[in-house]
Amino acid sequence: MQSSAPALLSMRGIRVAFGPVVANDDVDLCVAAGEIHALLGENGAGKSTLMRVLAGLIAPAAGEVRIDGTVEPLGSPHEAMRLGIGMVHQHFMLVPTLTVAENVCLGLPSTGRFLPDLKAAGRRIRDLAASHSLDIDPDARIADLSVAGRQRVEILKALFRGARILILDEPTAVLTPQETEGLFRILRALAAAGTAIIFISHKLNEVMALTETITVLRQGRVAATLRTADTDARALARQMVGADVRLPTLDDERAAAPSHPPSSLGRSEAGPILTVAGLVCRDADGVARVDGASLDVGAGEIVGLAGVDGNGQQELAEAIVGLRAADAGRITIAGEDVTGAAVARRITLGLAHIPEDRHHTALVEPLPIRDNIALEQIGEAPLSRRGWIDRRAMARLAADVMAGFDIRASGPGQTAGTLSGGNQQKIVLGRALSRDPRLVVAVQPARGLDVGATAFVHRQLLARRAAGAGILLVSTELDEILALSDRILVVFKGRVVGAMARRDISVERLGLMMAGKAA
Amino acid sequence: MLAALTDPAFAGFLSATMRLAVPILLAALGGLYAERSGVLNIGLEGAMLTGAFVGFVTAYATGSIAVAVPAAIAAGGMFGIVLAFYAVTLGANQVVVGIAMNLVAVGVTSFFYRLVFGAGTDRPRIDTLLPPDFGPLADWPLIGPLLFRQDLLAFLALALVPLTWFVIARTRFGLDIRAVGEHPEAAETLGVNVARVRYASVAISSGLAGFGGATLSLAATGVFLDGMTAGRGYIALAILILGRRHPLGVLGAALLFGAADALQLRAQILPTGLPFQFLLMLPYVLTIVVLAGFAGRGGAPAALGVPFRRLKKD
Amino acid sequence: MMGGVTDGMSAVLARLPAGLAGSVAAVLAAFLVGAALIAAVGVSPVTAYAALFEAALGSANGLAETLVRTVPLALCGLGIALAFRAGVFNVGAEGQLFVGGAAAGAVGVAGAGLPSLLLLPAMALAAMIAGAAWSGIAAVLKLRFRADELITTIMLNYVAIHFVSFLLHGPLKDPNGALAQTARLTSDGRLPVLLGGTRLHAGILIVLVAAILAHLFLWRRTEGFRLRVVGLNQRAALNAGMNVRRAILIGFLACGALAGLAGFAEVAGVQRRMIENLSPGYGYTAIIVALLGQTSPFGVVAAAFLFAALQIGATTMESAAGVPSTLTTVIQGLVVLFLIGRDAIPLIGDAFARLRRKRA
Amino acid sequence: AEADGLKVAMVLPGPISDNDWNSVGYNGLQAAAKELGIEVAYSENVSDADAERILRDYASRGYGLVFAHSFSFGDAALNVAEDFPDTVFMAGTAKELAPNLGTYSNPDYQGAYLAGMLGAGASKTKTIGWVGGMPAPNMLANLHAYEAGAKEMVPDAKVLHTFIGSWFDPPKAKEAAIAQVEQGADVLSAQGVGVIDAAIAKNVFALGAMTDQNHLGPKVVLTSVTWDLGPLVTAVAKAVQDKTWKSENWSYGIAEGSVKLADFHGLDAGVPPEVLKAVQAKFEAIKSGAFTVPLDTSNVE
Ligand SMILES: Nc1ncnc2c1ncn2[C@@H]1O[C@H](COP(=O)(O)OP(=O)(O)OP(=O)(O)O)[C@@H](O)[C@H]1O
Ligand SMILES: Nc1ncnc2c1ncn2[C@@H]1O[C@H](COP(=O)(O)OP(=O)(O)OP(=O)(O)O)[C@@H](O)[C@H]1O
Ligand SMILES: [Mg+2]
Ligand SMILES: [Mg+2]
Repeated sequence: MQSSAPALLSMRGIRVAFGPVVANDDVDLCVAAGEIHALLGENGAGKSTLMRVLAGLIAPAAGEVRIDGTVEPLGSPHEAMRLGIGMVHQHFMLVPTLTVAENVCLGLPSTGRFLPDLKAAGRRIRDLAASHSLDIDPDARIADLSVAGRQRVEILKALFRGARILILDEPTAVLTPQETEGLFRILRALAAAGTAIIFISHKLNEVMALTETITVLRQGRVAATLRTADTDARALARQMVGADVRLPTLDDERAAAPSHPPSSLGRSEAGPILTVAGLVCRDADGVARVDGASLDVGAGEIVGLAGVDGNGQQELAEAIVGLRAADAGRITIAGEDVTGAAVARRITLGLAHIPEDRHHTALVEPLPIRDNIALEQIGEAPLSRRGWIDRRAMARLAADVMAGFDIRASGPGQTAGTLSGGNQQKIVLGRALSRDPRLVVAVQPARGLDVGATAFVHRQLLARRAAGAGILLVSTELDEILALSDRILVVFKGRVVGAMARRDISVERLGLMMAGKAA
Repeated sequence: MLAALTDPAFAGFLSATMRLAVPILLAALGGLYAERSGVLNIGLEGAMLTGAFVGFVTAYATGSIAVAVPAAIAAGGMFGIVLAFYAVTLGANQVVVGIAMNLVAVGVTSFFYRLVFGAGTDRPRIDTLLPPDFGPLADWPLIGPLLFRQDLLAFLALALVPLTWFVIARTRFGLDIRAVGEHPEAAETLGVNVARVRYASVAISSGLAGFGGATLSLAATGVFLDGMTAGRGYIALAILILGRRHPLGVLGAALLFGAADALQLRAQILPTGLPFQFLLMLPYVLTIVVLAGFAGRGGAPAALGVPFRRLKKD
Repeated sequence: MMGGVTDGMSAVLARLPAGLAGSVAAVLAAFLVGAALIAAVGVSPVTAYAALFEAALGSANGLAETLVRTVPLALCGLGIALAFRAGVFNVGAEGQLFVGGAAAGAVGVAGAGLPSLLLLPAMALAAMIAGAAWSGIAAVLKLRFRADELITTIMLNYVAIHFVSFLLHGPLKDPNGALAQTARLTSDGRLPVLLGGTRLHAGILIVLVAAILAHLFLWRRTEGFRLRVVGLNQRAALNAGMNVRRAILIGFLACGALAGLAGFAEVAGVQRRMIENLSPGYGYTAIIVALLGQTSPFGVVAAAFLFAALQIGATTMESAAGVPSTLTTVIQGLVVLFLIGRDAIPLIGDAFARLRRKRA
Repeated sequence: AEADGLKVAMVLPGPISDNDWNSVGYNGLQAAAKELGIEVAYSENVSDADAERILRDYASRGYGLVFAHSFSFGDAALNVAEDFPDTVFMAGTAKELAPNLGTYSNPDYQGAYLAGMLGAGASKTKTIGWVGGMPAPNMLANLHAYEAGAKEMVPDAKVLHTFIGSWFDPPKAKEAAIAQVEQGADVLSAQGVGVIDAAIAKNVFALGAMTDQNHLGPKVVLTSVTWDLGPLVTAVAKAVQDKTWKSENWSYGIAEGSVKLADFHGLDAGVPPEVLKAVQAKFEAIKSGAFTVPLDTSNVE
């Protein structure tokens, strides 16, 4: 990082507004060749927006972008690409029905102006992938790839276009620890070869491990620019939120209320709140995604289901909540066989679901917050009587949940789709937990959330546990599982391959089990 | 067996099948471009009618079908560009725009027909395009009636099937169309101009529908009559789905529909004892049955019907 | 889940035109273009439009005729709006109207002699059941076979019209007549006239009741809430324990029943028998009516009134001013296009701003 | 009510440019306008659902004579006639009349009988075709008379018929006609646009309907059964003007000189002379009243 030569990238005074929302306000950012630079900030702080400016997707209202010291008009993605800027978006920008090679050639006239030469491109992809140790088959269809595989394609797509500045927006949110390690290796190698990397993440330990420099955004403005070596995770969290944040763990909970060990609460008397026995779920092609999985969850305990993404945990959760049909096996909730039951019946028995995909499964984004909160209880008193909706009761419920879960919005009438991810997740959480559920199935409940919001979600889950609910926590984040679980189960290729009580937890053994190497 | 294949009645049925299929095939192939790019072109009916009208007027004025067909295609294309302005630039509801445009097309063609030819009652007509004489080829079993008793426009229509396949599957434009129909955001971030691709697709789409309409007024009959497309544009939409938005599938579905229509027209002459209304229903019922039978899940492009808006600053 | 071409349509709902001033401007713009075309045939636009307004709104009789025309457009429009709210793109109102009309006609003829208070409800009920059943075919095709309703309902329209034609040439035909129509209804099978000297019949009251009920259903009933949620996001609805298939079915059946009711109103209020050409495309126009009314019940009624006035005024414009009636089709289409096109105004502003900036 | 002369209106179900039913009506109206110098107006493409309103509209705007030119406008005319006793209405082939509602029949079936004779006589295959839109009474009358004429000329003649299910779908009508040719028909009765195109494509004779349609296929349209509504409209208007009008069935057929066979444009060379003679003789017989063409509107099949 020589200060004499102009930085590879320098952004100055960037301003972007969406109507009344100022997403970026006078933002400066400098990144040198070979540097890995972290961009931090709460949900909605303006990170993605700033990067979209760089990628030519948004024209800023003010400010300039210099590449190698020259002011560049970033009018279009094409222009950005020509300048060597490549972006790996938070939500992958890949066409699932096309092959890797087709995706790579898209919008790239150099691979053939009128007739793209996919064979030649495939060869170049193979070479490029090999030289960066990326495992990629150019003829594979994107839809058939794992999440990590798609991410590799995204990186390769950028490299194929000659990216010198590589932006990664929350790349690790969807990766397993092993995959994250793999990604980091790739990124370090790229940086060593001179690529400037901008890395966005909410996981502070990753930022500490990977990056050299950090820019923190708060409410659209730069709050600080620091060298990674000069700071630590706690200080960073404070920079982002403006106050101290600490993620709660089960141990705090136990320390606070040692009198009744909740893990045994109710378990012996009433039996487990959830049992799954020999569950099999096949996908449209007949492949068993869940292949004889068995588990149970008792009242007052958090069971963490760990596993590498794509090992059937999502399908397992969907089967438990009733979004997916079981092809074999048995599921009971509170002792009742619900294997073929409708979702509504399971909800009546005390099930609450915090789905992985809040945009499409949890929320009806065009509807107001009020309606989203009422979604599961609309058919019951007090929200309705004889089929008539009591709008005052609906407003009361919304007010209660919004207050209890600290949902920040202009009011209960605001459309759910216009909220930040964190606030959206609080609606999902509030709706699920305010019903006093006996069983909570929480899938990746903190994905994409900033530290503050994550802490909030975790506290709420712990509170539910203390109130006697059984919780199945499905997560690919080992940290999350380790912090919250009474017991940990490991899922591999659709089966539960191992179990561990909290006191016996060994991270190494967990890792081995997740890789299918040991029982 | 061969005797059955060369039976004149069967041969007549086959050539009628092809004739009835061609206008719908053209419109459905057009629909394919639009739908693969993510735009639902309900306006096929109006584009067909526009093509039938402009083709007719041009042929009447110039006496040349070689001029009339490109004119009809161009007119259909213009219709498509207006539709694209709404569906793509304004992001309006594609069904509403399509239906409104069809309404306008019915009105405008009929209105201008009167403006051009006056309110009189002598229906102007043009000489229709007749099938060239292929000599003995026309008597080949199956192929003869299907191909060598058809006019040149039918050949063009058939040639468009492999051409469309090639464009969609092999060319950059086709790649762009597929990408834009499935994931426009991704395409846009990679530098594909989503709006431009969709404009082009909808224009081609409506242009081909205009071509299909022109076959009605130039080859099938030598006249133009208000609303003479009689719903063929809507049927083309069904054919498109039956054919799973694949050129070969579309050809198959169009031929199936043509065959059902040719069959019912022949069955009416025979003493079947069925009320003729039931025979008239046959092509539609068959379409529904086939759709329910196996084509129902035919994967629609993920972004079909969803307008795409570029991110833009305030 | 129930994928198809119509997925995502609901997302587009939000983008439909809103705001009265803009709507008025759009209608005016359509009339302006219409005026140019009128001038092209050598007629004074002022004369033509005067005739149009006079006919549609200028007299008690004109207003009555406009309201008479509002009835089928509004009832079909309400049905389509409800289906649309459930995420169901039912384009089959035309066919449902025909089978509804046929059922009403059949019951009306068979029940001749019954008192009005019995006969009329029986006819209405029969029409609603027939319309719903016809729509139900498309529902089954969607729910069981995943056949896209946009296509099946269009196809079913053709089938319905041929089927009704068969009935009217055969079993339902008036034995004393040569035409393909049922016998004429006795006065007990006719909807009462509300305003003497005009054709304004009680169907307009049915429209008002239907609109109020639809409004209450959508915004006050849990079933309506579920219907809206299913229309916006099926997966979230399923996750919240809602019965998605049931809501979709309700959408189909409500549309069929209301379109069937429109058939009843035409038979019992206007034609006084079932005829072969009961509708000149009400079911299709109603699609635009439903969407212009933003699928909100009162909006639909207002849009139906606008279109009715246009259509009524238009035919008189032809006969009184000599403007070809087809021009009115153009104006109707243009009204829609300009209404949607209002969104273009800011775009045009943008373009100008860009131009100016470039110059500067 | 109007003192300054009679205004006459006509409401038509289809486009006046169809060279068929609607053209006939329009031409009749214009002929009367020319003959009597009266003011006329018309509405085309009027659906059954709109008919009553438009009839009412004309009546309320002072038109003294209104033609409802469709068999399906009878109800509508009846309803309006009741409310406008001072206006005279004429409905095409209506069953129920009122003091101010008369009717006029569609006698083109008389010509269809001649067409049937001519067609069967000209046919080499003894098979002739007939393509129509919908089985409306006038179409059925036409078909039955055509059949009867054919049978008179050639007792073992076969008459094929098809309904295409709509009044205006030329490509469909053409295909229906082609199907008939492929079943052996070599003379086609064209009761809809498109049939003549089939005759051209298949090089068989076509018999036009309503107006002289030879210009649509100069080499194949042998002749046409024409119907001139001018004398009828003129006579009715005159009667209304003279206040001699009576509610009855005004029939202007062959005897009245309204229905004729059009010029053969030289194509009669392709027809055996004895056939032409027989047709001519039958024409005279009908004209003189010696022969009455049977009117049969029963359903087929
Ligand atoms: N297209 C848009 N239209 C309107 N507002 C937007 C749009 N995109 C972003 N915003 C708003 O701009 C602000 C910044 O959003 P941005 O996506 O940049 O946040 P972020 O820092 O990436 O958040 P996260 O950590 O959740 O990814 C937010 O308030 C957001 O609601
Ligand atoms: N059109 C929009 N109007 C208002 N806010 C928007 C709009 N589009 C996006 N946003 C907001 O911008 C922010 C950033 O969106 P982003 O795509 O990063 O998803 P997110 O909220 O971080 O959720 P996740 O990480 O789970 O995908 C979110 O808060 C989102 O609600
Ligand atoms: Mg972001
Ligand atoms: Mg995020």
